[in-house]
Amino acid sequence: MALLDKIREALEPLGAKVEEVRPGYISVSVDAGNMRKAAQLLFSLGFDHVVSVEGVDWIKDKEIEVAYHAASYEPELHGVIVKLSTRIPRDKPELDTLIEVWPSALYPERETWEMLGIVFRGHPELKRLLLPPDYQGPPPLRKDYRVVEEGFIVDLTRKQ
Amino acid sequence: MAEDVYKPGNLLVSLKRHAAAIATGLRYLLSTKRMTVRYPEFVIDLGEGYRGMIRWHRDRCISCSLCAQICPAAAMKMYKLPGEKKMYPGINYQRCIFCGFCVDVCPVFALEHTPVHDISYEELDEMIYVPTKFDTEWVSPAAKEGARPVKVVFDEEVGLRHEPQ
Amino acid sequence: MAPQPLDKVVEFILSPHIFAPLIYPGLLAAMLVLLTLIWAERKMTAKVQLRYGPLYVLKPLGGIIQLIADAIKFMFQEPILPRKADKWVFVLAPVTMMAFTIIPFAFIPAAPGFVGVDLEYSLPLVLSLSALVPPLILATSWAANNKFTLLGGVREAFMMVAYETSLFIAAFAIATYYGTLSLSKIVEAQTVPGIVLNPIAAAIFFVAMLMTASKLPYDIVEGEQEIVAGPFTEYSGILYMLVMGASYMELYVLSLVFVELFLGGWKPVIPALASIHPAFQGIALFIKAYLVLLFAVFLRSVYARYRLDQALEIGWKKLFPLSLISVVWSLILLVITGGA
Amino acid sequence: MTSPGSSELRGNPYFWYRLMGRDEEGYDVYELFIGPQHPASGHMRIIVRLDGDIIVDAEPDIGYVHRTMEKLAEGREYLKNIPLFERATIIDAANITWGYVRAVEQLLGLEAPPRAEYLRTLLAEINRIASHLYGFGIAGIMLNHSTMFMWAFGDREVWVQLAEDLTGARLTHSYIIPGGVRRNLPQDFKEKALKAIRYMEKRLQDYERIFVKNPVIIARYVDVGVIKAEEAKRLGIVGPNLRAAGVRYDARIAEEYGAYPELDFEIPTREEGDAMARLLVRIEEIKQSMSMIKQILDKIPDGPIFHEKYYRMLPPKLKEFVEQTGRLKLPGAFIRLKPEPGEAVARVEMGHGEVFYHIVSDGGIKPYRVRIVTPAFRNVVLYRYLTRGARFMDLPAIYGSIDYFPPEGDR
Repeated sequence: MALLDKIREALEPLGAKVEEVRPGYISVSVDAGNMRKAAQLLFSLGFDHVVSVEGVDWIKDKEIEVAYHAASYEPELHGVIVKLSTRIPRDKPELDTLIEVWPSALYPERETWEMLGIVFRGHPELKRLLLPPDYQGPPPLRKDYRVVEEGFIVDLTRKQ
Repeated sequence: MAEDVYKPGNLLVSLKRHAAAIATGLRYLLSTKRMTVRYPEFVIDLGEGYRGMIRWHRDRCISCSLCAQICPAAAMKMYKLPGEKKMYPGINYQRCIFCGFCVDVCPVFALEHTPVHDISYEELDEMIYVPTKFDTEWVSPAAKEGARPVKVVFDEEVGLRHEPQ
Repeated sequence: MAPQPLDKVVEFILSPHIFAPLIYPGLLAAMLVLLTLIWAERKMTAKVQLRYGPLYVLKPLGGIIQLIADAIKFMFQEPILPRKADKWVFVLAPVTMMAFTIIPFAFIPAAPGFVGVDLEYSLPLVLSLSALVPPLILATSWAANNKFTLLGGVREAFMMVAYETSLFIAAFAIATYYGTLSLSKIVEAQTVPGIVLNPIAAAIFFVAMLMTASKLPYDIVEGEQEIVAGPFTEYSGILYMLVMGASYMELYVLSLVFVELFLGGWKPVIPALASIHPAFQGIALFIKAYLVLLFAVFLRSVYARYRLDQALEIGWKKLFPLSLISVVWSLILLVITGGA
Repeated sequence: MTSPGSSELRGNPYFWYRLMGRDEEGYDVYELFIGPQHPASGHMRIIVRLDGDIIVDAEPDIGYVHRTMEKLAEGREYLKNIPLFERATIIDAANITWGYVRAVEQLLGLEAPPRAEYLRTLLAEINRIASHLYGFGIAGIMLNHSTMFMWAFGDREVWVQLAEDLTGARLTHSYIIPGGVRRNLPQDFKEKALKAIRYMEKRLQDYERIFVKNPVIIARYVDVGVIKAEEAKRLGIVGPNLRAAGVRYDARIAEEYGAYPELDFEIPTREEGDAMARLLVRIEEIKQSMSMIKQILDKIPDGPIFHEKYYRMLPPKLKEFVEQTGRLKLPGAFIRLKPEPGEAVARVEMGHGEVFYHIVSDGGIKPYRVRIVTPAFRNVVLYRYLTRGARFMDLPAIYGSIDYFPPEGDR
């Protein structure tokens, strides 16, 4: 059975939307409450580690998409990445941690907490990692934190 | 290669390894190879193709501003100078990362790389090249003060050889 | 017709009691060793590593006076006293350390009959004096009141007990064979170099010497990758120069002892040289000692650092039993050959 | 000579949580702050808690060179991000940007011509050797073996020089761009590369004598910092550190990108999982890379180095220049690449391990979100895992052996 079908069969009972974005890149989106179950199912299918935990701030939808990219060290699953994602409200970004399923999510989850302000319930170490310990501003990877890029024109005629 | 070679051996093996390490050290102690290029006395001739300081030719420039738009470090900017109709590019060497995108995107060869790379500055302001300052030849200060140019030659025995020219 | 008092002064200076501790093999020679040895160490390491090393201070001679430049720099640097340090100990310990490395020169014979104070027990005395340095390193580490110095001090304490025992036993093993504890008599009695008679003792003495002076592969006390500079972390300026110089001085003292115990002391390799002028004998000792020193510092470019527990294991489990074996070996030799 | 420490604790990747409260439980813990400015730890701090000589916990405190790359990338056009990401791992610039370019190419629906793929692979392998040599040198100086440090950095210069001949820059090549590469192979490159390979082969034997087989190194590295396959998989370790634990995984075989499917190479693995195994895997990889460079130079096909779609936009005069000099000119339209909305992921094997990119595009000229996961960031957990129960002096040995590169971890 093709891998995609296997994943469909396993995860669709949870109400997951499974699609193949590109060859070797499968996207699975579930409700926030089903994340852990979906993760466990993916783990049992052989996806034994998390490559990345990240958030995408869809500010227009007032939602944050939290995505776990899982992959496998097993030779038959080489070259496949599964994105397990969920959307949670922007103003109350909370989610259960998945480090029990994937210990490799430990540091990426910590980083996602720091950069997007997503609280992973049950994570033992939600403290600053990359930013200075006394950083006060909004989570920097949210879209309402703006970085101003300079223009490419300097007008020296207007000086003085 | 036997698997257990990289394990602690018995006294004899270990003495042999000690001897081999010391002998290798002594062999290098007595050899005449050197890797160092003694820079202020010798300067490597980088030759064609090296992405060094950027030379701008005012006469060729068509003020298309592509170079300023492509600059990933915001080093290259278009300057509007008093008394000039057109805008011309200037560069801020505090920021330039020598990626060479500006040179590659210039459609009229107004920008080109020079092999000069060893310019130093005393003040930060000197590193900003407005168009009036930008259109000059680059000269390596070491070369100007009589450093001997050396050429890098690949060599099987010493890796890189630096041959005086 | 030189005036009488000047003759007296020259005679006074040339008398072994003054000349030995102050000029050779003592203070002046030691300073020369210090200055050139560190340069040679850097130069040799650079050579192995395909670099140039110190070059630009007196370029025609390969930068040989680099260390003088460094010393001047240290002299004019501000010696910083940490606020929480025990100031008296912090300052006095390096000074005392240097003193204890210099005093042994009074007892080390430099040529036949040429020694500051000729003692029957010069060997144990010299070794004991140099064994006074490690406790002072402990003192510096405690006085500086810093986490890294403290760890360095603990390391020194562990190392000290591991090597001193083997060092003493190895030295006594060879002395047993000669039947004397006087360095001059040991040299006189050596017809065959000690290293041939008792290579085990020589090897142990050399390794323990490296441990004493914190040279690679045993520079554990300074372990800069973990503990910055060990006990010397807080030192700067002239005090830093003293603590760093002390380990080289110790190495010099021990290598003189090594040469006198195992390499025939001042006896030149070509005996004819000695008959030209007695001074050649002193020079022979110096050259031998210097070669030993060069080899000891050369090892820096070959080795990495052992771990503390591994060094202790080497000290207690390998050197110590071997040193006992070397004593037995000496006794057997003594019985077979009937003594020197 | 194994490091002491409870094996029960070692087996469980969560054990440090339980150890967090050790102070209150009555243990005496000596806390040391190693770094961020320290001879052994560049730009990062390791908070070490010691019980005697045994490490209770070594907490990596990273972020001292964090440059907000993911955020900056959101504000810049696709092309401009290449020199930015390069700076995460400046010693391995080709590999780290290749992942990004692959993801962008997927979004754009572009494919580089075969010759360009070969040239990318060539530079990637040169970079891999240089990166491993850098790691070697750091591993050497961590144990105070200054000769290894100088030799590795000196010999790295040979490969850096090769990369310079190919790209015009020593480290920040910005060579791989969407649709191809920026320069063609220089005339005498093959000859030079073969000389460099023969030289390196000789030097590796000397490395072996003075460093790898040196009894001091064997004492310091064998059975130190052991991680076995099962734990490595759970912790998501990548690169040579993973392969030294016996897991045969490499993005080059997993993703089959570039010219790798056409090359004959092996993925070296070892079973021991200790510091020595990690070192040996890297040496073996250097040898493999050199064999790959030889193959590439033999097999490289002729043809264009840049995608037709953009090459066509160049005026004839510029095309002529490109043909003559082998140095690519970029069309002005290239500044504002505009992919379709969607997302793409790409993985590339760097010297340190696998780098992962995830790009979300909203159809604009700038990426909506770029996620980079660098190998160093994935390996940072090793500090906690490997050092637990080790002796304090094992810390530099372990640090050196895992080849951690702080700017890469911090991004």
